[in-house]
Amino acid sequence: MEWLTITIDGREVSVPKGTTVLDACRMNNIPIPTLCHAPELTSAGACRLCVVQIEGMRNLPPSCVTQAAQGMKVETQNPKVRNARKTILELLVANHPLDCMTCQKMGDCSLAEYAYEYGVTGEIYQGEKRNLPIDSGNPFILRDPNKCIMCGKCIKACTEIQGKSILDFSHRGFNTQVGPAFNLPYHESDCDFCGSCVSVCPVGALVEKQMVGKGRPWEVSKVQTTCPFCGVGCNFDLNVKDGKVIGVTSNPDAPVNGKALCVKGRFGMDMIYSDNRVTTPLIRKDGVLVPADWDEALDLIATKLGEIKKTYGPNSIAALSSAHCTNEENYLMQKFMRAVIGTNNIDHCART
Amino acid sequence: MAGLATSFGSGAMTNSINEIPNTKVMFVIGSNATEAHPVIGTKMKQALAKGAKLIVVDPRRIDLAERSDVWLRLRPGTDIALINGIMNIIIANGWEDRAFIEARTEGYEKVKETVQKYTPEVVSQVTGVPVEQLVEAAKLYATAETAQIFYTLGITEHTCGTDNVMSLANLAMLTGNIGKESSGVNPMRGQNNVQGACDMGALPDVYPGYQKVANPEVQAKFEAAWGVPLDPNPGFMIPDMFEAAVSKDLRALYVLGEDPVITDADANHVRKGLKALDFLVVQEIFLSETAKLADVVLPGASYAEKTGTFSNTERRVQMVNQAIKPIGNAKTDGEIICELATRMGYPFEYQSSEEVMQEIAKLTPIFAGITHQRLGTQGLQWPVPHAEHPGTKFLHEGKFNRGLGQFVAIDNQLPAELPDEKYPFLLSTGRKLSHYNVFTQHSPSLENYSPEELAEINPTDAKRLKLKEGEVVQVSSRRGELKTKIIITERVPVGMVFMTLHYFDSPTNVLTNGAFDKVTKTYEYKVCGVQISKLS
Amino acid sequence: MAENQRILVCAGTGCASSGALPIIDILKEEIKRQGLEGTVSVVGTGCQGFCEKGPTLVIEPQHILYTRVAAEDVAEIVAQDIINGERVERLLLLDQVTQKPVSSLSDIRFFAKQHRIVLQNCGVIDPKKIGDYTARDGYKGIQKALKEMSPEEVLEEVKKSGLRGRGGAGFPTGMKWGFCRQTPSDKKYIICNADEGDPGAFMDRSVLEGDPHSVIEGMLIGAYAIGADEGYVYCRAEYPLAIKHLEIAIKQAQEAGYLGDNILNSGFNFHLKVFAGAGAFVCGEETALMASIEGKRGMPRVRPPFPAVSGLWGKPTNINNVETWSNIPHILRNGAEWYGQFGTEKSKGTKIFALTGKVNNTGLVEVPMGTTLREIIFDIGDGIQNGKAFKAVQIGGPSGGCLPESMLDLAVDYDTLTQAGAMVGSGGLVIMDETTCMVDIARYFLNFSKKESCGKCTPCREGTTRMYEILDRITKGEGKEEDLDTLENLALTIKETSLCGLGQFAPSPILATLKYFRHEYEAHIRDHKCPAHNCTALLSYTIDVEKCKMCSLCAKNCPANCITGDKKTNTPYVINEEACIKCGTCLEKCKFGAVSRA
Amino acid sequence: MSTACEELVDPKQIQLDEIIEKYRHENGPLIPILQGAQGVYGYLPAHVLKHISKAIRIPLARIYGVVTFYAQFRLTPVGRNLINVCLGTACHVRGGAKVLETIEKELKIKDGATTDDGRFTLEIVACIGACGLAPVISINNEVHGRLVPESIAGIFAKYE
Repeated sequence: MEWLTITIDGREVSVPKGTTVLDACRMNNIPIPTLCHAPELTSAGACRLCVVQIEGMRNLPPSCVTQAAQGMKVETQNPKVRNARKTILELLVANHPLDCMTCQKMGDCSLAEYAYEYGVTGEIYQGEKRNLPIDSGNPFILRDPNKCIMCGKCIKACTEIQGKSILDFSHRGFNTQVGPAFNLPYHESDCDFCGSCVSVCPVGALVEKQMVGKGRPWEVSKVQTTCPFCGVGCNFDLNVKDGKVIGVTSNPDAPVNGKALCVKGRFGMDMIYSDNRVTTPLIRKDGVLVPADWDEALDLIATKLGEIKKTYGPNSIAALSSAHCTNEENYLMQKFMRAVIGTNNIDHCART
Repeated sequence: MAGLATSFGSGAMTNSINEIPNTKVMFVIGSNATEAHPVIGTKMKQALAKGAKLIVVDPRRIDLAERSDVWLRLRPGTDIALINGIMNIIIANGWEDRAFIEARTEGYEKVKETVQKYTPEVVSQVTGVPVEQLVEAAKLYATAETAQIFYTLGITEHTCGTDNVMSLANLAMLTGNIGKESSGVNPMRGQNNVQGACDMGALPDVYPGYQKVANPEVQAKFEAAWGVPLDPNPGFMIPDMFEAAVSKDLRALYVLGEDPVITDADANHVRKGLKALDFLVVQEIFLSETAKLADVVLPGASYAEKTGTFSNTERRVQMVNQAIKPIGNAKTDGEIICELATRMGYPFEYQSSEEVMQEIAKLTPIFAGITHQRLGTQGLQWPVPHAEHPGTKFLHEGKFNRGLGQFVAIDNQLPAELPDEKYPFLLSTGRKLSHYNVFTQHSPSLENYSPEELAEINPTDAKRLKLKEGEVVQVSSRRGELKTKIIITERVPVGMVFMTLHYFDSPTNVLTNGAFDKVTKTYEYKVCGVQISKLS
Repeated sequence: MAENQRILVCAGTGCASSGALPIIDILKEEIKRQGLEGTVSVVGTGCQGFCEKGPTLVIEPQHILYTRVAAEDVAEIVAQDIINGERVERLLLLDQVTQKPVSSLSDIRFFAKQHRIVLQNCGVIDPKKIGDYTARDGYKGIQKALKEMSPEEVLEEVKKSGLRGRGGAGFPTGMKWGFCRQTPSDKKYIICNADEGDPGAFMDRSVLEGDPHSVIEGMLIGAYAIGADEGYVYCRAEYPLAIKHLEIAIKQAQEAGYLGDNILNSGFNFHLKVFAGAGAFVCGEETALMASIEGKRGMPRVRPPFPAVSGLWGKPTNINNVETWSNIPHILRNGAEWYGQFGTEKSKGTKIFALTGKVNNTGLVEVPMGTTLREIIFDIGDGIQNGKAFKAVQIGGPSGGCLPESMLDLAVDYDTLTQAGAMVGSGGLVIMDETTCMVDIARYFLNFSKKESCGKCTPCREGTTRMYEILDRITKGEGKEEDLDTLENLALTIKETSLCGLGQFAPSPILATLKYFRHEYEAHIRDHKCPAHNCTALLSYTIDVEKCKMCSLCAKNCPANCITGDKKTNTPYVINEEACIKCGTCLEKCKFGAVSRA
Repeated sequence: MSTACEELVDPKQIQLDEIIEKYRHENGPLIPILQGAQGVYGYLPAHVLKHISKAIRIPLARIYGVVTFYAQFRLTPVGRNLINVCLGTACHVRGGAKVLETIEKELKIKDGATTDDGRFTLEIVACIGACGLAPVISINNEVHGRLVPESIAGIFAKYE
């Protein structure tokens, strides 16, 4: 691999050829603000927040789409660069609701984070603001187009990750919008509710409806796990607050799926708290299933199976194991049947 | 899986999911991937975005058919004829990979002879697919740089399911599209851990890792490990169990996390079998239809409440990590089994699921190098023969697991039950995106989003029967009847009705046929005759 | 009576909209009626350039120009001039200086100082006939290239000529071709950018309408030099006549063997298509234009990769505009050295300007690079309308800047104008007089830029609207002292951080007017006055009761019906200020000076 | 699509399919097809866009994005008479804004709108290239030049 030497803020660093200036900075722990950039999507260079000054280059190039070149001298924090970023943030904030206190994204909003860092007031530019209806007609995704900053990541996610392309820009200039065709609400479009758009939105324009009001980012712990729906084996993070799962978010390191998920994986987790859960053992008494404690239930089973085995032989007992349970549990189940009961009468439903 | 095991020596997806986006040609047969395996569907769409060609074989105009280069709308149950026809065209045009056939396979001549009678014209007549489309598909697939076959239950859920699979294996070997990156034969497993349940020996004839119970060496190994004598005779498969229950050969059944009353074909027959038992234990997280029949119901824990591993369809063993405590008084299924074993006089004294995995690794060569720690966040694809092995991305490179690939000559066979005068519609079943089997109905948001069955029926049929969109109709077969709403759509051809298997209120499997494949004993969910009648 | 006369009637869009088309038919009929068909031919030509005086016609070979011709004039022209050889004096142009009519083109100052290379066929030939083009050495350039020169030699010749791109930034054409030629690829495209969106520029349209073959020939030569075999002309859909003439020309060129496979038995192939744009100024930007051909939203993308490396459908692509392409045949025919005699050291050749606004002679003018603004405005343009004072000239459209009186002696070339804070751009020259408000002009251009912003990058999408809003407030007298700093900071940020040229140059009108006309901004903000009496919110019209003769002329002409009064009841007329739209009609109409503006 | 529609043969639909067939195999067929479709229907109804989307397999959202990006395309029917008010630079400095203001008052509509009686649709355009006649408007492609506010009413009277 060919390596290049470039100077960032007076510091010489080496990066592999083909690295963007943004990646070169991030590899060296030099912070650069970005809104439209995402490593898993193609770069648009649209938000312009990542601009830097590069010796010999006209204007302020965006670092996310500028390739590092041998001997390049980059400045990432000089007053001119910081002022340009601040102005861009002021422009975005001027056309963005300031209801951060009640916004689901609070604490995880890139715009808020940078606005704070750059001392944006939100008062310099007073004028027209978008005023579009909020799209809340579906059970999964809450879409507030007024919070959209036109970074276009949701569009790319819908196209590049999901291959669905139900989202795109419409209109132009200040009137540009992001949404399904005819700006229909999600549920009237062909949306599959995979939620990839939500997973890349840097602001509160797209949020998981189920999680609204359920927890702030700093209160939530994330547990990576494997999806229980279908054989693809997607991984994601269960978001847990106070011992309760409040939602699912993408884990970009998921080996099979990256940030992609489907409607079931991302939004079907409320199944855990279904009213139909059995939460205590039940024993049939006088033809009716009634609650019992564990000892009673397990003793009853041990006794009954023991009797049947004794009377009719181990092959009079069978088990259906489960394609929903873990490998370890399936292992235990077959070991139970083979070693404890003494039969090979074990199968499971979906062995095709 | 038995089909692939016969042909290649190993019954699993030959390639990895992340090889899909780089495939040049995809041959998708009997698989509605964008709905049943949504994220695999997205990978296929990513491949299309990179210029891949797509051949779809399906009677329904599924989403992938809309995106395909060639869509072969075959009559249900004519898959073998179609594949033989494509092989006939490939051989006739000299598109076969002679070097591959020579070096890597056996039994080719027999297949060549068999497919001779499957001329394009004959096949077109049998399948209903125009000759030009057959030729186009054959050319695309045979001449591709890399090509993968994908199939699911549309291939296997037939009485000739195993033969269907072996036909596809023939096709792949004929063209050399196997044993390399982005080329192979890929059965996509339906349920999250169906691969793992098989891997772990939840099958009547094998121990974990497909080690035969009938093999004395294997038996000796497990007897030594477990310290008890073991039975070398294979046990009952599912359909046998219900038969045996009715005949009183089977007295007790322990059902773990399944709902056969809903999910098995010919539900009424299943119900009869369960009712005949002396003792039924169901361990489940919901009070399922099967649980309602049980003598004892044990509350298990959901995926969020336990630690362990799932094996996905590409053989990747991945961690399931506990996020919350079991709800209410529930326990993890592992814990319950251990307690029961202990109470029955064989103490299962595992401190954690990790310890169970250590035992699995010790006894199972394909899992030998797996520990929870190694799985980490990325998992490992078996075979993982030792602790340093990085896992296996695709199978059969350079050599098939069974040595030479086995061509098997196969003739077309008709489904066990076809529409007739009394039951004039062909019922086919499958999945839809918003649900997964029956238990997503317990998710309030998914249930709210997609609350009821919408049986698909062609506009021509709807017009003839004077049915309106959203109308509730009665669907009946020789085995049962149900009521369902309908949706009128060109997705299904004339004469077909399509239903999913997700809804308690329209339990499709009261209709389906309990006939099954002779090898795997998989039910023929995909084809049976039904009648549709207007209510009132 | 002279033998074999040709009557060239301008049928360009400008003259056509002032009624030229019926004149052609009537003229043909009249010639026929007079039995002159054998000796006099009537030709509908492309734009003759003198739009202000349209419809215009020229009688050749005498070079007689008639202006503002109406259908009723036809019989008289034929009888008096064609048959009797006498000029119809009332239709001749009146020289503003001598106040005498001038008959000959060469005596008309509008034409005298021009040097027409690109426009040499416009207004002279019938653009719908390939024969008219070949009769004037058309397709000699490509013949020479294919028969006598290697592609490298063609490229060298263009490099040597010093031709720079006429579309805006003035990038050396030969160098640009060279980049595309160097990129190895199985397929290359060339594109003619005819998406002339600059409001106030119409030279590209005129060339396409009046001399389409010159563009085709230029592209053929370029394709040969670059190694492309397919090309597009991306033309605004708003130019239906240009598209029509181009399509006719392409068909004729195909039939004549200049387009297609194995052109002139050379083995060289080139296919050309017209793509009608759908109305977006930003599609003048190369990458947006290509996105548009690909059927996408015309949103520019980041460069690099440059089109020469990865352009249309990912293939190396070279884009030049109409005027650039139509310079090429002349360079090939006459040689780089010949071309180099025109213009300045760093800006060779001629440039076409669209002269519009408050100038006497509006129209298309082609002058050697290096001609001063003063020559263009006061000699060719014949000075300011209605004897008003010159205030500024806006050069280069929404991306350019406004220059004041003090800059009039600047020689027009790429580098000088850029230094002065303007740009050659597409070549629009809009002349402004004392009644033009420079804040309003900046506001006008920002309104244009904000509407045409594609919306992709933040500074342009959000910033053009905010700049417009600030300017709008100032023109309404609601400006604040700090607005000028805010405006300047915003303008500089947008200039430095926008993705494409549209955004980068959108602030130019503000920066230039702030530089040269800051006092006008200050007058609006501090004194709530518009020095040019243009900004309606800062104006008020009143009728002086003393001077009002109650003639009712003001009320009758008021489009807002907001003036009332009555002679019968001796009620003097008054203006209802609430309803007044401040159009100034009453002021113009009042014969007694009773209406005043403040 | 309701079953009733199937049996009607819509001549516009046939023309649309011909246009699609003409361009579908070319690179970048979308914009020419949209231009052709608008030629047939006078505007681009939603069902036409859906039909095009299916026929050339371009996502509907992308088509909608393209349609709303370019000034030429319209999603609503146009009035009986289409007024284009030129606001090119030349027209602006010669009083185009005042002409526009007068028209807006006269018709009580803004840019892009159609009068309630469907008589006029008003559109602002940037330069129709008749700069010499500034300020100009065109009605149904007929150019009216050298305008002053008071001439508007008279011109409109000619169009029903």
